[in-house]
Amino acid sequence: MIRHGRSIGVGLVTIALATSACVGPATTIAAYEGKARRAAQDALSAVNTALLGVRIHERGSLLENYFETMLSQTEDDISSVQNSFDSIQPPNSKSSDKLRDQLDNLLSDGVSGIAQLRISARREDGPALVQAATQLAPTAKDLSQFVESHGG
Amino acid sequence: MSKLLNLALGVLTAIGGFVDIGDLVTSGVVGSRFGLSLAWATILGVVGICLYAEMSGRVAAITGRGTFDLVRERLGPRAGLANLTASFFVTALTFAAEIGGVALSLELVTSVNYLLLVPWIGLVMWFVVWRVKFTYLENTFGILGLALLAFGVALWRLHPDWSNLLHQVVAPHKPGTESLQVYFYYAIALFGAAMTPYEVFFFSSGGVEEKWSKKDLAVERANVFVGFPLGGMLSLSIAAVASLVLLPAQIGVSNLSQVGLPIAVAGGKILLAFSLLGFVAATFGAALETGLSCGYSVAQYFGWQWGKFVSPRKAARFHLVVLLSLLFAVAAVLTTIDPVKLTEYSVVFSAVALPLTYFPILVIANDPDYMGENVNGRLTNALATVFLALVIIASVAAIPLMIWTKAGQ
Amino acid sequence: MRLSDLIDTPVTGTDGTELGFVIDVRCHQDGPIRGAMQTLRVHSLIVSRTHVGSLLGYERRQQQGPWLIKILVRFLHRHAFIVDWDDVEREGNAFRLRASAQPRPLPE
Amino acid sequence: MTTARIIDLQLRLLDRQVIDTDGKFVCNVDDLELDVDEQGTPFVTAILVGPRALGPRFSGRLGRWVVAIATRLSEDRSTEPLRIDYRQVTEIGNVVKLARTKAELGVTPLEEWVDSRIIARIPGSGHAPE
Repeated sequence: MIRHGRSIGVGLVTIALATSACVGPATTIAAYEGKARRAAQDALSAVNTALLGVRIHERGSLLENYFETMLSQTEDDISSVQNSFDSIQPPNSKSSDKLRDQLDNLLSDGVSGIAQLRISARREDGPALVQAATQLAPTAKDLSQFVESHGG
Repeated sequence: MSKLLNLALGVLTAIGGFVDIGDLVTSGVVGSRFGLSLAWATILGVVGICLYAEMSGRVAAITGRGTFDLVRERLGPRAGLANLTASFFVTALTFAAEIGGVALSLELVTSVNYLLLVPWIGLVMWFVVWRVKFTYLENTFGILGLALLAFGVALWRLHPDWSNLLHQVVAPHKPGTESLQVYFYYAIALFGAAMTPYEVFFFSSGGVEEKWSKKDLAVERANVFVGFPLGGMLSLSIAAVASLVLLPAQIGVSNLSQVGLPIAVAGGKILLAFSLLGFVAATFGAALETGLSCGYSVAQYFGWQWGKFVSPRKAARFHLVVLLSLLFAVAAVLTTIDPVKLTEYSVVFSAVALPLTYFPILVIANDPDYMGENVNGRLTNALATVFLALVIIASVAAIPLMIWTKAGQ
Repeated sequence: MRLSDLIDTPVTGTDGTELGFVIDVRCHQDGPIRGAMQTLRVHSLIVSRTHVGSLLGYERRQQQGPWLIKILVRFLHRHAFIVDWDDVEREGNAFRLRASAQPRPLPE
Repeated sequence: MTTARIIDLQLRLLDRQVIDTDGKFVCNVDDLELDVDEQGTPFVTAILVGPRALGPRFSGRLGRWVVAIATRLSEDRSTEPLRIDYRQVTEIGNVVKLARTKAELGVTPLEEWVDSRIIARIPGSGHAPE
């Protein structure tokens, strides 16, 4: 076992990095729905992070730089969730297409909502921040419902 | 008096030095998705690192030789080289993750994009490795890393239902929404985060650097058996605060800023600022440790002069390897790979590489020719054999699980 | 010659049957003084059928060590034996045991 | 029974750390050179050092490749490795101690090359960290 240590190690490492990084095409409707639920969950996590951040920030418990960085890091997260979900080839079924449009709208609302928060935070414009947060809240509810209704 | 101070310093450094980006991220991710139902993996990892570090520290004190020097001797140059290649890859990967961790932490402090900070961090790191004396380096970052006690304070201020927390730990219950394979993937990640090989390379090489001998065994054991468990408790508190604040808010940790949110919730700006000092110091200290460990492992395999107790010119090849590893690590982070994912890969691959160095050290710690009467006791051997099995199982299961769960999706 | 030339040399019995190969060379420090110490003269060869675990030393002595590893390595090296240098003769690229050879099992 | 010390070369000497008279690390025992005395008994005459000693112990391509590169890079262009005569050895234990300093031994050309060409050029490399 020790004698072949090197060749086994190198082979395994390349396989692992290759498969776990890319997002394969969805095969069945159920698999696609699973990926949609997964994407909705990650997006919900990002939106909740932003909303929680605003609440703590309004209470004066969050450092400015920390709050701004958190919003931009979370914005990156939700954007990459949307990009990787959109890149999945949906199976050709009406229900999958409906599912895709429904989720895509929610993801876009989430991305633009968090972006709006990040802009207001950088401008340190309190009222705009609160207003953007209240607009974002329904997206969180819809995403949460989407996750529930798709086996979350 | 100085012996007591030395002891206290050692313990504090072990606590501060225990938590690194791997613990911060993995404990945060796991706490926010699994609550404390995976605490057993961290506890196992802590017991494992105590056992492993104590053995390799004792071997360093008695034989005056570093881990990889002995690994080559016990496995032969061929198997030793395969071992070195795998361990060096994991240590360099962890080095990159730690530098990413420093950058992310400084971004939280300055809100300057982390990628812009990375080259400067590399420069400062090179200066510290090059100019700062080993003991100052270890003590400063170890002590500053204690600022992560903010997680403990935050946990206290959240007034949790302690019996519920304890129940989650003692009677682990996998959340329904998570699959079994993801559950065990993160168990291995936590185990790898707690029982990181580089910590042992650094700990034992440090023992040789500081010329430990038999009389230092007491201090060495105190460092390990008090410092590491307290460090492990810190990891658990990171997971606990995440489970109390993030889990109910349906937030799964995907970036470093989320890991610090519970501290702001519990303790406001001051506690958050204090914890950020800990974030930067712990990751910077860990980056130094992994950087030096890259040099230690290669130099010890070939028998070159290594270590910081001599001038860089006296250990030219060692310092060259550290410099090249630093350039690799900085370049790896600048490829804009998500530092959190990079960290998860580093802890899982740490688990894969663990048996490669754990096994030879276990054998040497039992060799009377080397250790005289300081060989392992019967209890240590029994425990060490159990952990040998555990470490091998984790190592074998790590990569298949990583592929199956697409790294924990 | 180099030590690595001796290691791995096949060892056959008096009748030519394969017994294994040299996994280590035992020396006694009883040669003439050369510099600060007496030289290391080859006294016997340690022969086994596998290299795996041969560097751990379990098959040499009653070594205390994790019981499980000791058992495993002992099993791997159950055919290991030690034979004096004078009891072997070079034959091509192998060592053949002389008729007078008394190989001793390991661990002694 | 002779009271002479018994050393199994592979288990107790090969691949051990070699340190010089100042305690600085010189190299590992990459291989051992043996000669044959009048009675035909081999005895250790030197420690062999460097890639040209270590290379042949790797089977196959890697070994030949290591030796080939090391030979081309070496001053004397020979495939014979550097050696430290047994006379220099003062102690064989957890480590092998020598009577000479690293500079006098001259068995670490790569160290000198890296030192003079790269490390020495970087400021502050001359003295130990304070």
